[in-house]
Amino acid sequence: MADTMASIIFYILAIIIVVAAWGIIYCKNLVHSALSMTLCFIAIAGLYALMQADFLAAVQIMIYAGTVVILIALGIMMTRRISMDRTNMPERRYMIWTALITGGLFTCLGIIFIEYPLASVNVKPEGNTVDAIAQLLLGKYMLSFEIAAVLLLAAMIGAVVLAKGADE
Amino acid sequence: MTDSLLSMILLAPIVAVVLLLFIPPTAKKSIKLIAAMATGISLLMTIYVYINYDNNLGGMQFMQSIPWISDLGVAYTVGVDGISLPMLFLTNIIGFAAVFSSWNINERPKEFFILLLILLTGVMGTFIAGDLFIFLLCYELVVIPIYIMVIIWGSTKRVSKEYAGMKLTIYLLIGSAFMLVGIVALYLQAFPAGMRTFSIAALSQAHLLGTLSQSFQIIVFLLLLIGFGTLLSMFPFHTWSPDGYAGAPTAVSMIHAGVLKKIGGYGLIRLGLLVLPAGAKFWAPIIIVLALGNVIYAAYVAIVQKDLKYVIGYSSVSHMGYVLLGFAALNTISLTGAIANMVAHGIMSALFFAMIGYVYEKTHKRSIDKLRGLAHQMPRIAVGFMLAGMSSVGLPGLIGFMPEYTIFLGLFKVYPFLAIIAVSGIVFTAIYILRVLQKILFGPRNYGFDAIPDAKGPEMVPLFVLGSVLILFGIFPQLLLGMINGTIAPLQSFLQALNNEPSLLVVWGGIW
Amino acid sequence: MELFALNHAWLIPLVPAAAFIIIGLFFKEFHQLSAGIAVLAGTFSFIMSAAVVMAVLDAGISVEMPFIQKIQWIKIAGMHFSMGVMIDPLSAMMLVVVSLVALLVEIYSIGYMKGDKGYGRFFAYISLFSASMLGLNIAVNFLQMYVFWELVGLCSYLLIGFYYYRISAREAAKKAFITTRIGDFGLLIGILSLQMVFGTVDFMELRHILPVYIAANGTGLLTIIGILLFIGPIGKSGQFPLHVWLPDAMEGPAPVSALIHAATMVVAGVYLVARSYFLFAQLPELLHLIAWLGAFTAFFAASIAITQREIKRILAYSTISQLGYMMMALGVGSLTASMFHLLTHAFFKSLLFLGAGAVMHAINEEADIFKMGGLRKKMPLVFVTMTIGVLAISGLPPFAGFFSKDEILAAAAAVSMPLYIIGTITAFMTAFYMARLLFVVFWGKEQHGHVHKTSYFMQIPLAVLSILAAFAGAAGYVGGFGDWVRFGEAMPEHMNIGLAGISTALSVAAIALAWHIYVSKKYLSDIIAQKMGFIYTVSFNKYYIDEFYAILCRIFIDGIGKIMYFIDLYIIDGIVNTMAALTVYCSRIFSKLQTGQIQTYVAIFFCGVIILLVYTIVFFTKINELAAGGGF
Amino acid sequence: MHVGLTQVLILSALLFCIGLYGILVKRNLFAILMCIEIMLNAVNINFAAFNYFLPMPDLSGQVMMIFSITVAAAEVAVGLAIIFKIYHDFKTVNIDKINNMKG
Repeated sequence: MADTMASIIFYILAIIIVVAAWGIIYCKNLVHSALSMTLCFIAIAGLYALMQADFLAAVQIMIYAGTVVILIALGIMMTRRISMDRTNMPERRYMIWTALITGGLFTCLGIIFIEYPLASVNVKPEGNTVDAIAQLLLGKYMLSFEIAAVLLLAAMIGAVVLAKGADE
Repeated sequence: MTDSLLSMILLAPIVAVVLLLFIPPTAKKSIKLIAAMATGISLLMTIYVYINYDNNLGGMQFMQSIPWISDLGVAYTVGVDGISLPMLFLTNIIGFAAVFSSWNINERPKEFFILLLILLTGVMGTFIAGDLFIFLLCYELVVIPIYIMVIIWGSTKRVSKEYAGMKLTIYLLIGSAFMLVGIVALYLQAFPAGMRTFSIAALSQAHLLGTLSQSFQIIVFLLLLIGFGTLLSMFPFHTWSPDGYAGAPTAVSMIHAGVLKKIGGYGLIRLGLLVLPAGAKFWAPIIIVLALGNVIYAAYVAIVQKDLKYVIGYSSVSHMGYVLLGFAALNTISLTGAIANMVAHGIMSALFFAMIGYVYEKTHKRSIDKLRGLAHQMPRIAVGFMLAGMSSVGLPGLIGFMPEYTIFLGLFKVYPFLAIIAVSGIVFTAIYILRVLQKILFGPRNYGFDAIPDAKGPEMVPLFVLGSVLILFGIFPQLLLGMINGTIAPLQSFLQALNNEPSLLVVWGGIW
Repeated sequence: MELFALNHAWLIPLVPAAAFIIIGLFFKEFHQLSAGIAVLAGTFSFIMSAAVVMAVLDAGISVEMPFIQKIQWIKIAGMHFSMGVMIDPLSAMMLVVVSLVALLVEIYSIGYMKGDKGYGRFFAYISLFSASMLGLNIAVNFLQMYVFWELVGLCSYLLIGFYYYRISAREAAKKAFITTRIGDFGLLIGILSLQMVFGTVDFMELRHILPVYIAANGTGLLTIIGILLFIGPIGKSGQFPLHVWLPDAMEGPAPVSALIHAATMVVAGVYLVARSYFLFAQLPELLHLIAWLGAFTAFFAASIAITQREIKRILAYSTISQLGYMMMALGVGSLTASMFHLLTHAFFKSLLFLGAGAVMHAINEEADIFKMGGLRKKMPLVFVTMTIGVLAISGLPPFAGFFSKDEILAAAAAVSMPLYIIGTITAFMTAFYMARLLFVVFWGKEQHGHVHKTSYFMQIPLAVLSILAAFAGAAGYVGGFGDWVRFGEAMPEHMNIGLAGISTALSVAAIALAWHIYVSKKYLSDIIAQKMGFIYTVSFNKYYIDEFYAILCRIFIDGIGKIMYFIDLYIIDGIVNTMAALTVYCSRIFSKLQTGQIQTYVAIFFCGVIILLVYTIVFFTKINELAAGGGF
Repeated sequence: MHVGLTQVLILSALLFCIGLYGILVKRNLFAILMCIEIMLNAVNINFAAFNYFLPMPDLSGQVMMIFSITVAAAEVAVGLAIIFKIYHDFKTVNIDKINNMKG
């Protein structure tokens, strides 16, 4: 990300991400929030692409921007509200405290990141990452990969059972 | 064969538990038969071990040791000596009797007998463990089944069974927490890292190496004293015992009063005295005073009780005082007496609770004022009561006499005046035991009980088994005392060396 | 034959014990069979005992040179005890007395207990009692004695409470056990002290060690041990102040009263002192105490007996009084007199009890002597035997009591005049109340039309005992009892004619007085009672000692017990329950933190994260500074 | 301005804090679920950034992202199912009304 172009793209993406994320919270309508989240996720995918994670960018768009958002939207629909207005109101009571906590957290993190910068060295060759990831997934991380598969299966069954109700 | 004999004794109830899991809960008869057979097999093997134990040789015999967690120095070690073998025998005989005394349990019998067998395994394991880790493991195995059994099969009288079960469990767990701290400290202190071991035999040598300083022994012994003292219902940590027994079902009362309490005394001797001799010596005066509290105070309280189980509950507190006295006198005679008294009290209190269980089961009454003239309708139960009662009073010819005499003699050598107070306990014991016996057994016929049958069939087994042991060891006390003494007598020089250690009294005197 | 008897003397207690086990386990329901077994065992014991006596006489076994046989009972480091057989004239005499009276009582009971539901049980208990008592007699050491001492106590408890369906019987049994238990407490401590001081409780060993010990250490500690040991006999032999159980013990069947509470068990205390006389003889202060306590008990019990109305109660107090005599004899140093009186007393007192039992049996268990009356004609044999008994106890020549009582009084007179005077007054009172009993029961108005016939089983023992009561004294006197049963030097057999004359005259006077009051009614007893007023009431109510003890008991047993229980419930348990409640209360407070809102938890969690972060920042800065400053 | 690891990390921290803020102030379970996703993504950005900027011979960081995304997907599925169940039982998705665990 040494060149200026990349820097500009990064800042643009960053602004989109932050604004979209803020939109999720700010929107009073839950559907708007979901749309805003899609935007956010796509922007993040862009960020990944910028950081030489092109496969992940694709995954991000497919899974997050596609599946997850659709799932959530579906969920919102299935709770069968007539109007989606004012479904997503923030609780004013907690705002100050929450702002304090999050602000504090951000400040701390910021201090740490700025005060103790890590060396930024890119040694990886540019190009297709899919091969390398496949090598890793089916080699070094074989077991984790299988366990993830089992986890997904369990989640699927769990979701079905939970949503359907075990006794029905 | 002889190596794994103890493991087989331990395993027999476990195998029965596994078998029971596959038996439908409705097959009540088979469940009870399997439990009876398992305990019977254990008992027979224990008797074999008891007969074949060489008193002259003494020490640990029938040892078996398999390394388990070698990094921590844990090994599955079992073995018996003259201290643990009588306790093992006691456990098995009471376990066998307890199964038969629960013969009429019809509410969830499967669960009941499974828990009972687990409980017995735990207790047995505690007594024969040659490894502190196994000891703790088995001890913790014991507490939980008891809680469940009290809650489900208990009875509510003065206090609810939930309260009783909770009190009992919490007391024992708090006690074991202290104990655990002490044991871990001991483990860490006794040997340098890399050589650490849980082997009790090795730990018993640690004080000779000088790794256990005197102050360390004093502190750790105090922790153990609180732990084991609570278990032994040492005054003032005794109130769980009457309430617990009152709430518990018969079999649990029998095992608890008969054997479980004895883990306290056993632990004090095995870990307290043999591992931490200086600590034992230091705290001995305090133990004596508290033990006198047990003997006299609990006897007084027993005198005014209205519920049969409470009388016997307090009576067991009182008798445990004798055990503590025998322990704290710290000489071979008194120690022999203390261990023998644990056996004696185990047998008689188990018999007592079995009889009370029958009476309660048949009449649904436990209040002394409401029971009267049981000898008319239930002569056999009356015989059981008389045997247990007279043994409790310390009548020669029954098991209770010689251990008490031995304790008194040992105590007399050290603290003659306190011994006199302790001996006065025999009068109080006579008062409360006779008061109960004459009120419930004798007196005019109570026609309301005419339809109630006497004990018969399997119900007679506890009476017969426990009663015959009561008389056998009463007439031939050498059978018991000889075995214990075979292990205790070699400690003579060990105990004599203790005379140089300071006791609390000396330190106290120094302060003033 | 002699050797056989001695070598097999251990069978004497063992055979009745076996009878107990056999009857108790198998034949309790077979009445005749159980009685047969018991009598058979009793006969065996008696024959063996008699053979032992013969052997002792023949083999010249003396008090100094007893025959001893023992086996190890317990042996552990620092402590060992034996059980065994010790035959010397003392124990041989006791053996024969006990086995003879036991046998006669068993025969008597065949008739007396007829029709009772607990027939088998009765004979089982009696057999157990004989076994224990005989075992006590041949004890070789204090522990063996204590063991059997307790066992006879158990039998006494069981037999007093034999009619367990009667509340009075069960209370009496309890009282007997507990009261004697208080005595046993002292005895046990005494034995423990002996064991501690000398390392042994064996009679023969102690006998050899003692003189050496006394020479070295004096008698101070020994006196205390002696007092402790003596507490046992106080309880067992019904000495003041632990005598209260004995009159109540009459709740048991009459044969039991005769055997246990007159002839044998209650003299165990006397026997114990006699057995360990080698110890007591060294302690003059203690002997003095024993003598005075015995004399006081004798007088005190006699003064109660005068006013009692129940026949067995009178006899019970008389027993206490006679036991006091025996103690007094021991106290004044005459073991022979004491043992002699023990022998004769066993015969005439069991005779009196059995007779009383026969009387009560005949008239539907009526106990009040003033409701009997005029039984002379209806029960001639009982009347004759009772008369012999009364004359014997009153000390009229030539009956047994005369000789033994005279020896005691002579011995007392030799030591202390006041003791002699008390003894003589007691003898006078004894003669009076026994005559009163005899006259009231057998003379006067007939109050019972129908009288049950006394069975032969009951008559034979009465006859045998009356012969013994009549002649045992003279026989013993002539036969050299004093040579035989003695401590130290043999007692020369000479009669102090003066003393004998005085006591005989007093006895005759007492009987005459009783005749005037109760038969010819010259002085009416009621009027005398009224005139005596206070004294009569006090005596009739047994000096209110029972009531006093009841109050003591209520205060020191029940009262303290209640206080202790209160402490247990509300202080010890109170603390525990308070702690538990406190825990629950705290958990209530802390559970308020659980709002059920995940957001709250998250917020708190992140507060923690921030704190950690801040800490890390500060700490890392410090580390960096240190690193920069070359701190590492 | 030169973009380095620090900038990306700050971006991810900001995203994370926004997500946290959302979780804390929102009452709607769906919104909360979304915010959780945002936070997960912030973490994923970190993975990607570390993998990109730090001297690392292979793509382990990206593999971790794959696992993270897998878990996130599973979490969304189960979470949605739970929300349905809650909606079914409580007839609301307002988290304030669902406080049965309140002590």
